[in-house]
Amino acid sequence: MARVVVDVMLKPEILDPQGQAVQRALPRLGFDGISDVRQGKRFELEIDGPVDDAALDRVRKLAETFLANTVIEDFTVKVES
Amino acid sequence: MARVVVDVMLKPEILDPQGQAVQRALPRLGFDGISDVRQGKRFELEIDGPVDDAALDRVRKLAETFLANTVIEDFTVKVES
Amino acid sequence: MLPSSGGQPPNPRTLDTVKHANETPGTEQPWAELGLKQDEYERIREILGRRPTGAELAMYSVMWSEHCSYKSSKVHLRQFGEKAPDNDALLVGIGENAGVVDVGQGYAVTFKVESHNHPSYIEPYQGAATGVGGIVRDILAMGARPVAVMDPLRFGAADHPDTKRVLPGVVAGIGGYGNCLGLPNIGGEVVFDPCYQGNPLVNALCVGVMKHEDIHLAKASGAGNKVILYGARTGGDGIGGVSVLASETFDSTGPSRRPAVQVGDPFQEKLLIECTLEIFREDLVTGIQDLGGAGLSCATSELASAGSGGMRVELDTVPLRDSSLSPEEILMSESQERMCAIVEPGKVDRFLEICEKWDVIATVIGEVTDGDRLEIFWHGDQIVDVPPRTVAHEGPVYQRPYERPSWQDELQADDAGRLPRPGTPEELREQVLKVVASPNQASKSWVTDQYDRFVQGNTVLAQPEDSGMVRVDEETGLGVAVATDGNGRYAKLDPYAGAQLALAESYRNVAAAGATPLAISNCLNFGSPEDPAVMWQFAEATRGLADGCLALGTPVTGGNVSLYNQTGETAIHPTPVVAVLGVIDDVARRTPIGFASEGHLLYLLGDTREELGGSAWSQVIHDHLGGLPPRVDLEREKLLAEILVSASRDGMVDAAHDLSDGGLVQALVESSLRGGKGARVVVPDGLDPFVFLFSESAGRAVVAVPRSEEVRFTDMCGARGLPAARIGVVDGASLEIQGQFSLPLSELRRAHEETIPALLA
Amino acid sequence: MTARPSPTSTLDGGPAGRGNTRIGVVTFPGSLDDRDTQRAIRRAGAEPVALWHRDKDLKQVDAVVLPGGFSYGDYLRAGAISRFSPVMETLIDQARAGLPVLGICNGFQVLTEAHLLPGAMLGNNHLHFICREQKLRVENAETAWTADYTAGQEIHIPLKNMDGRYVADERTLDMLEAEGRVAFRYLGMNPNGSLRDIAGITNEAGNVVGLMPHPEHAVEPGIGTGGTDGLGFFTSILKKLVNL
Ligand SMILES: Nc1ncnc2c1ncn2[C@@H]1O[C@H](COP(=O)(O)OP(=O)(O)O)[C@@H](O)[C@H]1O
Ligand SMILES: [Mg+2]
Repeated sequence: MARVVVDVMLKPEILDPQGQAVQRALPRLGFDGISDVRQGKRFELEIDGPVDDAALDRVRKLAETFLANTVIEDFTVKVES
Repeated sequence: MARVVVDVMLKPEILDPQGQAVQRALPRLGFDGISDVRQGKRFELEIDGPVDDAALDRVRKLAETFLANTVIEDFTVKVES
Repeated sequence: MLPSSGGQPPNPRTLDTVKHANETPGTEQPWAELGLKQDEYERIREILGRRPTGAELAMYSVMWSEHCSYKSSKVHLRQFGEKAPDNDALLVGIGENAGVVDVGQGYAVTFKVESHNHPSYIEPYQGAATGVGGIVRDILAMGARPVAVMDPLRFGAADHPDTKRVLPGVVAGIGGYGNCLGLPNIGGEVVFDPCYQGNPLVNALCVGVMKHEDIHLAKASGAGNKVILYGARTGGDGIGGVSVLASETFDSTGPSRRPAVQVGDPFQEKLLIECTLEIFREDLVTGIQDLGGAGLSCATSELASAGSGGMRVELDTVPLRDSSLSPEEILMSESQERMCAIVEPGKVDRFLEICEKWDVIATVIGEVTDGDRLEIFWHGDQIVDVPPRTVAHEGPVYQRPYERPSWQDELQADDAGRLPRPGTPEELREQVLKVVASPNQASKSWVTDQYDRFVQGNTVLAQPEDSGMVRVDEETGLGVAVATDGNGRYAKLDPYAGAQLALAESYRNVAAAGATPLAISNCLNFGSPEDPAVMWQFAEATRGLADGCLALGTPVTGGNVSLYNQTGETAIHPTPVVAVLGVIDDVARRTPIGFASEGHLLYLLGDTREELGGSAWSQVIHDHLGGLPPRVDLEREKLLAEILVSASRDGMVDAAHDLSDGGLVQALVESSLRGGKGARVVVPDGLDPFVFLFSESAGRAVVAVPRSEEVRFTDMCGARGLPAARIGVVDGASLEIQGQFSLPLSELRRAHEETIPALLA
Repeated sequence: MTARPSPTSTLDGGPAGRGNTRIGVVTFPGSLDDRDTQRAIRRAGAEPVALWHRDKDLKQVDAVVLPGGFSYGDYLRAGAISRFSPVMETLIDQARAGLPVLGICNGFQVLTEAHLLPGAMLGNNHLHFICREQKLRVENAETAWTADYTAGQEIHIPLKNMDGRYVADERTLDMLEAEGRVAFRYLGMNPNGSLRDIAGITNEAGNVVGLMPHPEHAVEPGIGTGGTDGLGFFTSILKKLVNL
């Protein structure tokens, strides 16, 4: 069994209220030197069987049609070592 | 400027209904072979200045006190290449 | 003040200044891509006496889009003004962000319903969420504190797989945004019909309350006054989104054609509300406008157009989220959660201070001038120089051809009265169960439980009551009630009558709760205006609504038109949604729908005829749509409403429920389940039990009358000429139709409440 | 009582109530039920005092309520950002020293994030916002905020939240049970997947109490769910403070 990770982030041009809220709170917490924060989702999928190209293609398809809404979000798929 | 990523996931013993909902939807979408799904958060922080040990320590502190609630969540910090 | 980041310094080679436009009259311009027609482009050139600059072209194109200019609907909407009933209650009429109604005791109420149909199909959550955000800012801009929202919704077939994607997203979006703003959701609709498959209707309504003296208008006056943009930074999302998206037939095929949808930030909007209310309280603005469709193009041109002078704007001072935006993009961006205010110079500091208190970014971006032009500059270079009225209020007006469709006669001839009816009491019982369990008639609590209906602590009635009601004054108990209704099936059979039936039902719902109907708002959802058949439906519906409002004495205070709701050649059912606002002197006197007191007598008010065209029964049992909708009698509706309001005021009724889709049996089931008490009902002599239970004759309600009030109540109905038939008594734990069947409430509850969760689980 | 819904009337606390017991209500950016809570306090006969998140000053109030809402949009986690506001710095110290504090809904979430109460709040297990009339059992009628109830009493008050699932590790849960610190339990149905049906808890001293349902929305007949089962929270604290 292997783990594939899908990261879903809002597209750069789309407002990210969550990331902004975190960023605005940083100075109050005494953290400076962080110029931007964006918050997204991380999905950890446990895959039965080999993680070959076909399997990754299927995960990519899943990300595109279901995990992310590509109107507003980008995603990346990677195998976790 | 460099990017540091903080991944925050629910501890394994905590129920993750979001991940479960994704998993339950998979057969309907025609995806099988995925035995478990967990959903967490991904924070992308843009750091001014060098990402040295000191900077990473500060991010770790931020994650521990703020980005994650360690009563229920685990986190990892990594520099993105 | 918070820092404002201007855009990029000008690139002299690409910046299309007014000067440059004058020098290069022959430059090719992308007017067609921006949705303008050849003659519209020519007219812009004529107005300006030269070719428009890129920024001017951007402004005209969004402001002259169907969504912003109402170019196809304007000629019909005029009737709402021309046929307006005399009504002292109307303080601000059509044309402002929302109409304002006097509700007494120094209070004024503003309300409006708007559509966010197209974005909600592409991105259900954000599309619906930003729909709520937009209507709330309209209400806020009038000077009011928003106090409640409602959401009339329509989706494709309940069991269609795409409904499973769209509905939960829309509902979560409306809840996610409205709940986060602290606005109770007090009502709405959930309707399923295959005609909405590729075109769900997401309409959103907001109600606001203010004192008369707090009314604010969207106009810029007083040369030297400052123009302040405040709220969220401007980003590249939703450029031309709503306006362009909602202005042509939507083609859902290619992902490449998907235009950007905005992401809403309800937290920012909540801050904007509190900040703006504090600014009103200190009387710091002379004019104010929200930013919605067409963004800054709309706000600046409308403010300037409605005001007395001109306006000068330094566009590079606009705080941006993305510093690479071009001036055209800044003008067209539909970034959410922004407002624009006109402020006297002496009040600017205090204004900015209040914004700072609420962590709201505020920037002086320009000032009112004594000229008559809207002038916009980019790092010192002039890029816009236009007469603002030509952008905002004098857009194109079309007399679109319309024609009664050829199939209308055939549709109306296909009478639902000819459909096979239940032959035995057993069959009747089965059909009752089937109808109350059908998606359209089933309980919507799966949806409405996702909305906060208690926040603000003034909610008197909310779903599943006939109308939503909120208290306005804690001391006197003054309150307002709102209901929204629409029935696309009726409107398809006869758009004129359909619009009046929507009006009548909403009016009746408000009265059933004990409130006196005062005024209306509406959202007209139709297909493409370029189709003469659709245009005929639109013309008929507006005529019906205007005539109906005149007859009922309830003026139209405002509303919204959503056209191009169609997939390919197929338009949705014509769907006029009508919201009626009513007032009640003391909310303690409100009438709920639930049968709660054993022994109270049930009276059916109004006349029951055999009217099954467009009915829930014909849809559920026979999947049929044909014939004529129920007959409209607005004088009767008025009388019924008066009786319902008097009965509530004088404590003669304990419960009241209007009759609409599903007929009497639907009302009996809902009232029994709501109050937890059954009913024993007798079919009046001479009435067919099936017709008695399922006919959808308008102008009816069922009421529960305490025995002690029976004589007083029937005397009142008799004296005023309203038919009132005693049909039974509140009793037991079943719904029993004597001589026909008996249905335990537990069985009815299962049938009524399990449908929607099962479909969406 | 002032009546107009104009925003001024209650945000400054309004005119003094009958008693001179002063109960603070904190407004964070995104607080929603602050004005309703002030109304409930007034109905109980005490004087509500508006507290602002940016002020460390608690204005010498006798008790504090952290109201419901979506402070900071609940964007990171419910209550996570508010917990670091200036007002909380003072509040955390004073609560540890015995100041009565009630956290309702978002306020409860803030109290767990601030570690004034153990455990954490997570998204409802069904993933939806839920708004309903909820039946609760008052398990502990000895806290500062529940003395007007009797142990075992069943009450109905509105529940409305997105992140209402109470979780803590088994050891903490066992400790809470053993020490009688489960103050309220859901009855009828568990609306969000909270462990052991926990609707609210108290700290060891009984001065800090948090719960998800909304007592401030059940204080007037005919409004909201129509009942007045929630008023006891506010009369409890009033009595306690008057009898000190
Ligand atoms: N989307 C919705 N949002 C809020 N309330 C809704 C929604 N849909 C239906 N409701 C409420 O459910 C109840 C029943 O709806 P409906 O049967 O359409 O009412 P009616 O036929 O009396 O107009 C009403 O109180 C209505 O306001
Ligand atoms: Mg009704």
